[in-house]
Amino acid sequence: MKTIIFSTAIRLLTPVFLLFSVYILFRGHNHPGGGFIGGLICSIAFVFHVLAHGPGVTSRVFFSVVLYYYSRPKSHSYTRYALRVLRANFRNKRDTDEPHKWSFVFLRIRPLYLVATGLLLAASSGIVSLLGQKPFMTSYWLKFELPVIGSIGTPSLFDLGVYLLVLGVVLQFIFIMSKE
Amino acid sequence: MELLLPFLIGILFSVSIYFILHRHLFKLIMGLILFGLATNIFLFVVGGLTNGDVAIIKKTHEVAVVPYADPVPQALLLTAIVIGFGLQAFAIVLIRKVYQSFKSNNLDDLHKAE
Amino acid sequence: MVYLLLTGFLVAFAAPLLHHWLGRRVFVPLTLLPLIFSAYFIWQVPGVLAGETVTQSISWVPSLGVQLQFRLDGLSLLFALLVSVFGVLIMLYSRGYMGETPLLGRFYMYLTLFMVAMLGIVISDNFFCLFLFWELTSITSYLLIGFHQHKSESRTAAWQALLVTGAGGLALFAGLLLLGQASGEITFSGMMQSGMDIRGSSLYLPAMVLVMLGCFTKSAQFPFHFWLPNAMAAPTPVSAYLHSATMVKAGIYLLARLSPVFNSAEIWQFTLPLVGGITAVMGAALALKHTDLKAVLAYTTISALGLLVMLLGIGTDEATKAALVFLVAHALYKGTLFMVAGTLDHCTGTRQLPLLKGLGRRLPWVGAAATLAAYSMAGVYPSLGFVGKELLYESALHNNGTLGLVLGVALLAGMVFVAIALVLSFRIFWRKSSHPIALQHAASPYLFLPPLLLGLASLAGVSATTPLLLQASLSIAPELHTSGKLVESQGFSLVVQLSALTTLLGLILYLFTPRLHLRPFTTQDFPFGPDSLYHLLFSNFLSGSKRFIHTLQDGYLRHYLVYLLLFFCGLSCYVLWRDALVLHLGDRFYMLQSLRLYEVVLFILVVSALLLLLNTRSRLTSIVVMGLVGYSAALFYILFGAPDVAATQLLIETLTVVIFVLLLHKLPAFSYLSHQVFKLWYVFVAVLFGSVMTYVLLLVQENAVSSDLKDFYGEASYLQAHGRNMVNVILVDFRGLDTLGEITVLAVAAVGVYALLRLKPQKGGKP
Amino acid sequence: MSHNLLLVLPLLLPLLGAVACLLVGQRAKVQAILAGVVQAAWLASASVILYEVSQNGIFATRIGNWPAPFGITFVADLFGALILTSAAVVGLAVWLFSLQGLDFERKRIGYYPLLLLLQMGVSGACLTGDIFNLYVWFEVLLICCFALLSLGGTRAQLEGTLKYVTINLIASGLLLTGIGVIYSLFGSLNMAVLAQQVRQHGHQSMPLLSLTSIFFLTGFGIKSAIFPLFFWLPASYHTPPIAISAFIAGLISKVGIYTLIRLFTLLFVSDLDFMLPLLLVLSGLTMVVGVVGAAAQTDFRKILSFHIISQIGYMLMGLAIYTPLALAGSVFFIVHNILVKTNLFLVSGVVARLHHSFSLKKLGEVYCRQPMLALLFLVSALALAGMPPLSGFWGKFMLAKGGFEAGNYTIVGVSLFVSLATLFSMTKIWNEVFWKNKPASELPIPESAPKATVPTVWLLYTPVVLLFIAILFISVYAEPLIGLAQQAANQLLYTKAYTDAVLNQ
Repeated sequence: MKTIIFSTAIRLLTPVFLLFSVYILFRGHNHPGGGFIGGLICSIAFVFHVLAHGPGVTSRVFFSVVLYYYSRPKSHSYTRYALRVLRANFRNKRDTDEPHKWSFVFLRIRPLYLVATGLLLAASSGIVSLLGQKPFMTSYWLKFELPVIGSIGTPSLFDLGVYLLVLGVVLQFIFIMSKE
Repeated sequence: MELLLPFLIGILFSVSIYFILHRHLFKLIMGLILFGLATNIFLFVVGGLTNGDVAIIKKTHEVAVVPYADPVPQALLLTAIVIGFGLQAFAIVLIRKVYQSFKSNNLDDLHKAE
Repeated sequence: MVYLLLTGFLVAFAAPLLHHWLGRRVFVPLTLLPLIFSAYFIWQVPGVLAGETVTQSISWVPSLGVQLQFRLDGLSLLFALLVSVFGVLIMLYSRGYMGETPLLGRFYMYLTLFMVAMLGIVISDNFFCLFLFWELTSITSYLLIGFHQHKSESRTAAWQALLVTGAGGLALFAGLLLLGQASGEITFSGMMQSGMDIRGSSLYLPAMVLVMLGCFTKSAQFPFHFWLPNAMAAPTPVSAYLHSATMVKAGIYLLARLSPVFNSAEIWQFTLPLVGGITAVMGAALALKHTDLKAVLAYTTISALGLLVMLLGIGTDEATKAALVFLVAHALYKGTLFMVAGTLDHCTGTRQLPLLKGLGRRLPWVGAAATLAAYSMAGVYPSLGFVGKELLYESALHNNGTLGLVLGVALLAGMVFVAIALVLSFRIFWRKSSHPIALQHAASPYLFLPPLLLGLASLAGVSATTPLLLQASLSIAPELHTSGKLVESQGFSLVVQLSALTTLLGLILYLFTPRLHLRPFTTQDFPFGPDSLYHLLFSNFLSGSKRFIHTLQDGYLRHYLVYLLLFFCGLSCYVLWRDALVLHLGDRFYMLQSLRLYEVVLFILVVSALLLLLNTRSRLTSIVVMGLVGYSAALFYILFGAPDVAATQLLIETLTVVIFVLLLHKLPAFSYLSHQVFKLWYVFVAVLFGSVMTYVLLLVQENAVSSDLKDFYGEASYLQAHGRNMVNVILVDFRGLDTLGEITVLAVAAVGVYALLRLKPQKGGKP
Repeated sequence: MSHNLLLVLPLLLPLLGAVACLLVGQRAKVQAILAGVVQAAWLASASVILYEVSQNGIFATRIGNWPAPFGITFVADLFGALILTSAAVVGLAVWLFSLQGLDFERKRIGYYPLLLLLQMGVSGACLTGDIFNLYVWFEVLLICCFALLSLGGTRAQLEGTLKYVTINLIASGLLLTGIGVIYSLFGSLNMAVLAQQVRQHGHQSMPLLSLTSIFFLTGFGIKSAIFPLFFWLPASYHTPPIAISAFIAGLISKVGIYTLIRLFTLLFVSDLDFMLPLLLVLSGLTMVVGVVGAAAQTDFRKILSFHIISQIGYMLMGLAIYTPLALAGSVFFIVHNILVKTNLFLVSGVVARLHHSFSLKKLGEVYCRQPMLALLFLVSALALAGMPPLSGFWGKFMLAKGGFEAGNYTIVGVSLFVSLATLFSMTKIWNEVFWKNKPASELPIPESAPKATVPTVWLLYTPVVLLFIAILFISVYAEPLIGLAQQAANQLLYTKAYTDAVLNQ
């Protein structure tokens, strides 16, 4: 499966899929779609990415964040320090000839964290109403409508939770299984 | 189609049960998946088939225009499909693990723990 | 009384602790307890003699009628005194007998528990209160018989005793329930007063039979007697206390208690004397065959219990009195003899009769105790046993219906008693012997004082207990008019002649005993005896259950599935057939006209895919075809207006195929497994299940109703829930909780799969 | 506390606890603490619900604020609240046991979140008033059981789980189809509405209703392990570690029987003339087969597993007799059995931990070496066998009395025989494990086996003692629970209070 054309196509298509899945997620309340379908589309994008590039690459590209920093020497002002750190992180350029050592934090988003977050979001969208002495999962809607997305309320939050959870679950499956 | 589908479902059920009763592990998992599929379609058909519209309220209306499909079985079905997916995924992994652990694809080798 | 019992329980449970603190002196507080009991009951004697009854009641579980109701009348007091006075002596005796064992605390705990439970039985007025204590005595007896838990015969004997008495207990339970249901009363006193009209009830007979079963097992009546000799595996104080004097009398007590209710029934009048008679004769006969001291005593106990049951069955004035007198006499002398046996065992290390010789010189006090008890046992004037025997013959003579039976049984049993009494006193202690057995140690006071006291009581107990015995007989048979004396002295009457005859016969029997072929007795002697039957039943139950469960639960998943599918199909078919649920397919044929071509194509596609699936041997083909079937299902959903479902199905099918390919495709090739032998059978089951489902579906389609839910969602979905896609609104709002559960399932699947594939525990994975 | 919050707390607490456990990653100790907090809170919320229901009667909350047939309603009646509370007690005990009684690896990966989500499923199944929602919670239960049973992946576990999975998936399928049929016939999923409809014009669609009840009888019959459907239970329950099997064995099949009782008192009441005799026969067979199966076993846990089946028979018997007293007996029996069965499993775990075996042949001498443990076992075992005045006796008493009053003499006879056979098995364990001397050949203990230190043993004993106290409490102070059980039975048989609470908020 790891032909060059396939992997290149996948690399190009993945962001499109991701955008499309988010679109599906938010239009779901009025048109076919919703959290499940959105989450599944999104995860299928990643599934193909995993199939094309292997789980290691996918998780490095999409699910890990590397934050670079160094301890601020006295000579650097705060602004300068902040700018340098920002540049290092965003443009991925580090001046290696600097006297100080760069260190980094490596954050990996495990799929199970996504699962937990999704579950938490879904549950807390219901808990909101408990605070207002209403039954669990009573919906609250914003008074105004957003362009493209439409009206926003706690059910949308719930749907988002479903989306994240489905994504997390499928990723968990795929990561583990492709390592087997 | 309302008359044909029950028979299709019956055939699906029969085939799935036949697979489940097979002593080949691979057939067992296929049988389970087919069984899930059959129950899902059963749920869909028993909820009533409409050749009418989808269960979506049109832009121009505030309430749905009859005839429209009953959304309840669809919602139940969606839930059931996803639940079924979770269970089946687990079952597939389990069977894979059984393969590895027992080095056999014969279900009849699995009666020692009792 | 309640506080008394409560204190008893507390002290019992504290016994192990006390043992921990006090060591062997633990017996001091534990002897005090029955001493207090005795004092309390003696204090109650005058009142009860005056005809009063002491009652006490504590609400416990009123909604079920189970109350702690206690009532002390003559009969109860007699038994209570027996239990508590005896208790004092046994506690003292145990101090001498048990020696130092780490489990001494537990021994005292069980013994005290038993004592309290036994007291509970005899003072309970409520049926279920009695039953509670009844079962408690079974349990404590179990624990005490198995006290030497490392010996296999102790364990077996304990188990046997528990199962036999437990079975009887359950019969009793059912009997009491029925009795309560029939009479509407749940207390004995209430039933005596108002519930006597239950004789007409249809439950009367079953209740009586069940109660009798309970009593017979507890009191070791034929054919349930076999547990008692085996129970001699218990330490001797236990044998003396539980298995001769008190627990086995619980059945007698209950029979006596209920005899006013039951004694008018023919079956009662018939069964009790018969069973009692058989037991008495059999016990006496078997006693002669044994050489083990405790076994001999056990069989004579069985015989005596048989006599008691017989007397209760006769139920006349004299018989009742005779039963009570004999009961007390037996408890006293048998207790003494057991203790003597224990002392001999302790001092000489053997219980074999032929070995025990010429002990009188060296154990004079023990010998004295044995002799005193033997007097009573032989029924020699002026012992309590003598009075008992007199009354026995008198009741036999006054009742023509059962004259022959009672007379015969009494003669035979009495004869054996005399002989054995002679063996136990004269031969062991006083006859000169050229080879006297060596003593390991002398008897401590703890070992000979209690039996001596008890032996004295059995000799002197006549006058002391007479009023109480009379009062007790009143509470058994309130309508009987009794005179103030137990025995009307009639000079040299027939009764006295019979008594003398018995003694004479016994003497002759004694002289012949050495010539009886004595040998240790085993179950092989009676291949169809109750004990052998019990073992047969026991082992057959075990092996039968093994065979049965290995046939049923054979480890093959397929078989289990077939059972449950057949269960489902069978019941469904039965209901369909019973209610004559017929399809009206003919009315619906018109629907075929609206069939669209692509629907038919889809149908054919799926069916042929399934056919292919059945025939292919390639794993990859199977996976592809499965995917095809799944996608076709998605098409169905699209066709009938369910785009969300269709999309979900499509995506999920894709994922399933991916998972399949990832996990199962690359596995090494395994052998193809054919299915030939039972193929047709499985095809049948599969087709049956499929047909049932089809039929049900068609049937339900004809009876479907339109739902309110659909209308409501159609109206409310946009206006109240801000969404046009009803399915999605149901999923996230109307029935959002379903979705919460559903995503939980997914989350668990993720965790489970992760754990399953990643977790490599240490070998075995023990707890 | 408002009912809206109170009723969803048992659901939300374990859910949030599980989320927290997942978020902290693989730190077993943190997870353990989180889980413990949740267990305590769960027990508290369940007790408050029980208190509320017993004081103020049935109450409900409409999830999402949608009126009854359109949204999902959560209802707490006494029956559900009782089961929930006893589940919470057991949950706390099992959590305590897991601190020392489960290996580190399993605790690191998955044990705590899975256990918590399982409890969430139990809460949902006990409280929901919607039949499809019930199905969903049962699936949550089911997959948690899958995952827990296979957690660790030893061969025996895999084998057991595979059987469990296959049979239970078929049961779920039957339930799902049954729910579809119900929706098609009545157009509603709310159990209170369905109950009303069945009682109003049930007879018109009665034949189909009894047909539907077969789906549910089979489906939940499989989940509760009644006679010809129980095979998965002895095949799987003895395979996982005790900290897992104690909870599952103690609780899950009782949730199945809980649902059967709920459905057959609420919905499927139109064809009782056929169903009750059928249930009676099934209950008798379940009892006997279970107890006979237990007699044949020589493994501590297998004996206990088979006894679950026989006791399910008792619970079914109350339903089959269908009088308030007998039903109350069933309710009491379920509560009693949850506590006692879990405790016995935990005792077997402690024994195995100290003596490294579950086999009756290899064990021995516990009576002398651990007298405390012997006492704990003996009381629980006698309670199971129904010795008075322990808790099992009260259940047996109510069932037998109810059976006699209803004239079902045979089943009472059978049940009494079964209780004798239970006594047989329990004393068999006692004789072999506690009294017998340890066989000499088995004396050497494997070197690798972890030595049980003093704090370890203490922690192992604590949950057993906790449950022991609970058992003694409901034994000696039985009247309140019996009263509650009788009220619960009345609520079950006279459904008006239930439907009113759901529909007329």
